[in-house]
Amino acid sequence: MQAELVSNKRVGAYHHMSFSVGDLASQALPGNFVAIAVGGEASSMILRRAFAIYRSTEKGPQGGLIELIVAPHGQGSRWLTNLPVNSTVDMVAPLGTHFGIPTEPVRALLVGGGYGSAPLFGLAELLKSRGCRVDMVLGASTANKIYAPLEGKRAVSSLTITTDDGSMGVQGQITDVLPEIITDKEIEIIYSCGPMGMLQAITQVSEQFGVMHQCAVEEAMACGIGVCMTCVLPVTGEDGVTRMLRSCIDGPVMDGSKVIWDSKRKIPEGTFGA
Amino acid sequence: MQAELVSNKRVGAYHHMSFSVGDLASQALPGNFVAIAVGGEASSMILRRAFAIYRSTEKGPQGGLIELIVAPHGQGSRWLTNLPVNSTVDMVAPLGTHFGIPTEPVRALLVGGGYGSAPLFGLAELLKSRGCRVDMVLGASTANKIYAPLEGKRAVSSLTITTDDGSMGVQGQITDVLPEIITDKEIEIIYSCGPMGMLQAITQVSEQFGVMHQCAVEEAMACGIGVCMTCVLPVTGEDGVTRMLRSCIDGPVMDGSKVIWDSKRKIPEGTFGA
Amino acid sequence: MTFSYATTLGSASLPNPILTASGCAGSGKELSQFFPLTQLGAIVTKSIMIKARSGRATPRMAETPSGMLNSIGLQGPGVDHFLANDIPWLAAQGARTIVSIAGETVEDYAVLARKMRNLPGVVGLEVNISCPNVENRGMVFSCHPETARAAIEAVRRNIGGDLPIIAKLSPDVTDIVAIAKEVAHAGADGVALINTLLGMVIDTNSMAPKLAQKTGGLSGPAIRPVAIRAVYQVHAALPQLPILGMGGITSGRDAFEFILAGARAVSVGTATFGNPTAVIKVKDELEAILVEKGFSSVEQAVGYAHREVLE
Amino acid sequence: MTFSYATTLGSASLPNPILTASGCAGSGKELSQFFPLTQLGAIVTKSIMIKARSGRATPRMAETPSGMLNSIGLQGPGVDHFLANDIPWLAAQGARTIVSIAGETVEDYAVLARKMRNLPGVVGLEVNISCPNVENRGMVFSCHPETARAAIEAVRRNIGGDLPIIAKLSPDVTDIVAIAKEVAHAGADGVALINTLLGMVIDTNSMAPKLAQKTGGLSGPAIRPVAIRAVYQVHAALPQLPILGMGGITSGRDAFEFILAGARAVSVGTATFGNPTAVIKVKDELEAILVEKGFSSVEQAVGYAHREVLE
Ligand SMILES: Cc1cc2nc3c(=O)[nH]c(=O)nc-3n(C[C@H](O)[C@H](O)[C@H](O)COP(=O)(O)OP(=O)(O)OC[C@H]3O[C@@H](n4cnc5c(N)ncnc54)[C@H](O)[C@@H]3O)c2cc1C
Ligand SMILES: Cc1cc2nc3c(=O)[nH]c(=O)nc-3n(C[C@H](O)[C@H](O)[C@H](O)COP(=O)(O)OP(=O)(O)OC[C@H]3O[C@@H](n4cnc5c(N)ncnc54)[C@H](O)[C@@H]3O)c2cc1C
Ligand SMILES: Cc1cc2nc3c(=O)[nH]c(=O)nc-3n(C[C@H](O)[C@H](O)[C@H](O)COP(=O)(O)O)c2cc1C
Ligand SMILES: Cc1cc2nc3c(=O)[nH]c(=O)nc-3n(C[C@H](O)[C@H](O)[C@H](O)COP(=O)(O)O)c2cc1C
Ligand code: FES
Ligand code: FES
Repeated sequence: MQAELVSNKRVGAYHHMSFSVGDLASQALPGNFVAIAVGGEASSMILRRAFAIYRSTEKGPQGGLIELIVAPHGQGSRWLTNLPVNSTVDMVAPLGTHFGIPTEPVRALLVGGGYGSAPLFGLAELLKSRGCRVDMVLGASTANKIYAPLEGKRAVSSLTITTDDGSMGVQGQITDVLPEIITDKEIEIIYSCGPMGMLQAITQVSEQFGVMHQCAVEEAMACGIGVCMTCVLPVTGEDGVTRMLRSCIDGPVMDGSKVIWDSKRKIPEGTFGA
Repeated sequence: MQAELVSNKRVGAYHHMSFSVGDLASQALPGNFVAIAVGGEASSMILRRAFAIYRSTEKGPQGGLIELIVAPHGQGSRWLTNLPVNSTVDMVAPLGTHFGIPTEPVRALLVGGGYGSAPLFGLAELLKSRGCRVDMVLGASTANKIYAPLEGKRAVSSLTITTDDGSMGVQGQITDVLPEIITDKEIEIIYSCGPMGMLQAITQVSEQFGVMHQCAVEEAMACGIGVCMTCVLPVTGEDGVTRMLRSCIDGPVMDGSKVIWDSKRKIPEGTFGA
Repeated sequence: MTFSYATTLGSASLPNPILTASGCAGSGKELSQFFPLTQLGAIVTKSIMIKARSGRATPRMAETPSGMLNSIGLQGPGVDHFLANDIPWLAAQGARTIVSIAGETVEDYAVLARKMRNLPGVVGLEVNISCPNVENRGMVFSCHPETARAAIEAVRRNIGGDLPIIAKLSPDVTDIVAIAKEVAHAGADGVALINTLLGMVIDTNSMAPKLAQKTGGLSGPAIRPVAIRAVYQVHAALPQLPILGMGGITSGRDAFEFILAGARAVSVGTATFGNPTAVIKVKDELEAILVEKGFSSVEQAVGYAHREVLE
Repeated sequence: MTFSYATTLGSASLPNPILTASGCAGSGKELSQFFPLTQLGAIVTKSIMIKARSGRATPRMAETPSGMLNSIGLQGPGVDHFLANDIPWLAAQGARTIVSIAGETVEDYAVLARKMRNLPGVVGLEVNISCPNVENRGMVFSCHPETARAAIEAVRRNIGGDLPIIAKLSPDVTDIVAIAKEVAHAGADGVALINTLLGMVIDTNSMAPKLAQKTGGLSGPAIRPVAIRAVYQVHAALPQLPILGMGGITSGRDAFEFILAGARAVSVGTATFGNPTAVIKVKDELEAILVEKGFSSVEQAVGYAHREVLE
């Protein structure tokens, strides 16, 4: 689909980018992602780049919108963030699994690292509209990598921020503040998005405190639609068997307790077919 | 050098594109070309595209300008002609040999095919400023491929146009009208630029009438600076030996009578080293 | 003028010459959400092995200029699961299926071939011999004439019926024509050219190979000139041998290049990752080009670039 | 910390590891208009043959995705002209020169080697054995162990003195490590990896091969993963053998990838066509990267990607 870039604003270390996507916006749920072709017509970059959906709005002055938070990191994301307004991009959306919404109101904690906060604000609103209490913890290396816009925070009861360098909020890592918040707020479920190391650490905390943990993982993806098998990670199924699952269609949202973390550069013993 | 695109106008089948190049404009002579990197930062097109300089202006409201006439032909030229004003391109200029200007006033005929007319207007002005009489013949397949702007024609005494389909001027090929013009106007030298087949045909006519012929050839070029040896064509030197010369630095302007035409896909017998 | 888009690969008749590439379309389920599989000349499945395989550790992928490296390591649930689940599903879709098989020993190929007899909807067998031979220091079967031959002979002896056997060759050899001759002699009805080139990317941040397995297979437009050369050379040497061409096809123009070089059909692989409907785009564009160029059939255009060109 | 940008290739000491690639910088004259040749680790000349050669017919070039094909066919005026004109000129510039030589017979290599003795400014010899052997059905010397060996032995026996011999290998082989071992055994002091890959482009307008000679050599970023793999494999097998790495280098990052894989120096080829000062850009960028990564010398970084990586 051709999507028109209708706004592109720098926010700290990131770009907040809105695309006009028509009816498609109505199909997007928190946790879904989009895949964008980068570099233009004669690009040497043949693979799409994936971005979590920050917000999707069904209607507005420009029709349906999908908004993203993009970090200008490498060649592809730099090309994207440099696009002038009114450019069109080739976007496949929405892709992947979404965060599961409990049928009963629960006390939820949303934890985001860096641009991983992006999908959590839409999730917060959805949870709140279902009567959940929502607290949030965001962490990053430094202040300008904390993405937490005012309007996004409407739905959360509390927001705790940690930075490695102490330039904003508590100095330290997300996991330093989690135990206290889980206990104080009597958290029942954690939703998270961010670097894999962070998700692994949150899984440990969640298991320690016996709370559920849904996390959106980020593995390098070639196709985004389940055909290439590049984006896999070992996940233990209902049957107790660990399989290499595709994070693009069996994820990105997964049950943190089922993921075998620390599996980079090795296949965990006992994995099906290993 | 980074050159800013200051204007980009469609003219018939072509785009007239002006680039702000500063002092460099003063070094460009009619016949020289520029080489432009195409496709942007992450381009899969690794080679520059060559374009004859249509006009170079030393000063003006935007400083020195180099103007080109670009046919949107393939991927690279389409990228270029689609650029919005104020974009910058990476340009190497000026390159190659230029048309030789006689020390005495002569009666010159300028012959251009398609966008090959581009370098001839600047040449016409220069010749006229040296007291030469300048006539011009332009040919193309159809009317919108004739590039002949009003302001460019100031310097010429007569302009004859031919098109294959008769949609403008005389129906036919340039060579159909050349003999008459050469005779009538008592032409002493022909300057030409256009497709190789046309240059070859003009060479035949010029030899028949015993007039000199300087032509700007167009061979596929990889480097444009003389190091790759892709752009060669067989040319007979003063010593009577035919060598494969580089059209990028020993050309593009060459003595038509010295070029061994019809050498595509074969090395002419007797060529040095064959 | 009537135009026929049909083609053949050995005894397989296909309504058009556009196929998926093995490993780039799973077993069809995911792509069927984007278009009906009947639109394809055939679907070529990912390579099936005897036993379930977890594949290689991650990272399995690195993007490269106009290409990518992969080291999936043939992840899959094994042939029996495939026969029980995927084949009936594909048949129910009405898809024409070419099953790709891969082994670690000559005996593996024999066993797999026997399992491929009389399957519904299966119109051909692609034999991926660009796999490491565990009985011979992990040397790739298709990199040596003897092992290439042994694998194809094992399939030929065990397949029965007239299912065409297409041997898929690796370009990482000194003389691909010699390998093609060998497999044709061993009973292959055609060759698939080319599999990926062995490559490597080093991550300059971690200063270590990007892929967990260090090396991977290079695919995408970057390798197209190598693929075209291989197809042209093999067609020149063995003009009767059907060729399934592949390597960096993203457009009808690219597919046409392969047909002109001598391919009777083509597979679209990596392009699907950038565009899920790439194979349909290629199909539509190629048809338009063939018609525009005045060919009345695919057949007419196969190997057309080999004619003597008068200048 | 002091940083040393110097490197060695056998007995040749170079102030920095950035060289031109043979055939991509002529004999230096054209590039010297853009920067002083003394800035380079060394200039590698286009391959010199005994006699004058017109090279191949045009078209000689086709652009490909992130790469290009060339079939120049070693155009040049022959070794005597080169020795009389280019060598004195290069010496006058103060350039360090590595002469690339190419032959059609084993005897050619012997004759050329003898002519390379005691030349001013010449610090090494690159032996381009990716050339067709006219005595053996045009088979490329470096594609077969025996002919690769014969060519290098001929040079070794005739060169005299301690000018390092660097054998330049073709990637179009089943086992590049085997060829590298062979030439090392035959007396090469190092290997240059890689020459171009054999490729072809068919012009879909004329429906004929784009190049007059049909096939050509593929170079540029497209082939970098293949080159990195070759360098890594050869360095793993022969850690002491100096490697001059090349293939698609356009930036300091790319050059660093080759150094990490095991190259002691690198050549910049095709990138010069897109940017006449590419080699200086690569030089400046690589130095900055090495310093930033905390290496105190090039030597330290050579083959660094081979260390055991602790996860
Ligand atoms: C599900 C999902 C959601 C995501 N959501 C977001 C989001 O919301 N916001 C966001 O900013 N990003 C997001 N990303 C990351 C995004 O898709 C890109 O990976 C990121 O923008 C970097 O791409 P690039 O082209 O800029 O970098 P590139 O430099 O092109 O990198 C592309 C890949 O190549 C690797 N690479 C880079 N340089 C080298 C090298 N020298 N050698 C070897 N490998 C190299 C990188 O590690 C990266 O994986 C998400 C990714 C996934 C999978
Ligand atoms: C000295 C000189 C002066 C020039 N002056 C001008 C000028 O003033 N104006 C102008 O418009 N152009 C000029 N050109 C031509 C220009 O440089 C480009 O060649 C032209 O714009 C086409 O480039 P492209 O990228 O658009 O086409 P591309 O499609 O990228 O073509 C690039 C090359 O690849 C070839 N090619 C294209 N498609 C295929 C295919 N399917 N298979 C194989 N090969 C293919 C083409 O033949 C061409 O040579 C000049 C060229 C030279 C050498
Ligand atoms: C992710 C990926 C997985 C692949 N898996 C297989 C496979 O299982 N069997 C096989 O024969 N080829 C496999 N290939 C090779 C492709 O089928 C094809 O030969 C190659 O990628 C060149 O075509 P392309 O450039 O269009 O992708 C795979 C390629 C990729 C990129
Ligand atoms: C136009 C051209 C001419 C070349 N000529 C030679 C040559 O004469 N001798 C040689 O050994 N290699 C030659 N090569 C190969 C290069 O030296 C180099 O090995 C190869 O191009 C890969 O490096 P690159 O991708 O940086 O160009 C040539 C390459 C090109 C593109
Ligand atoms: S990205 Fe291709 S299977 Fe997930
Ligand atoms: S274009 Fe390279 S020598 Fe002329």
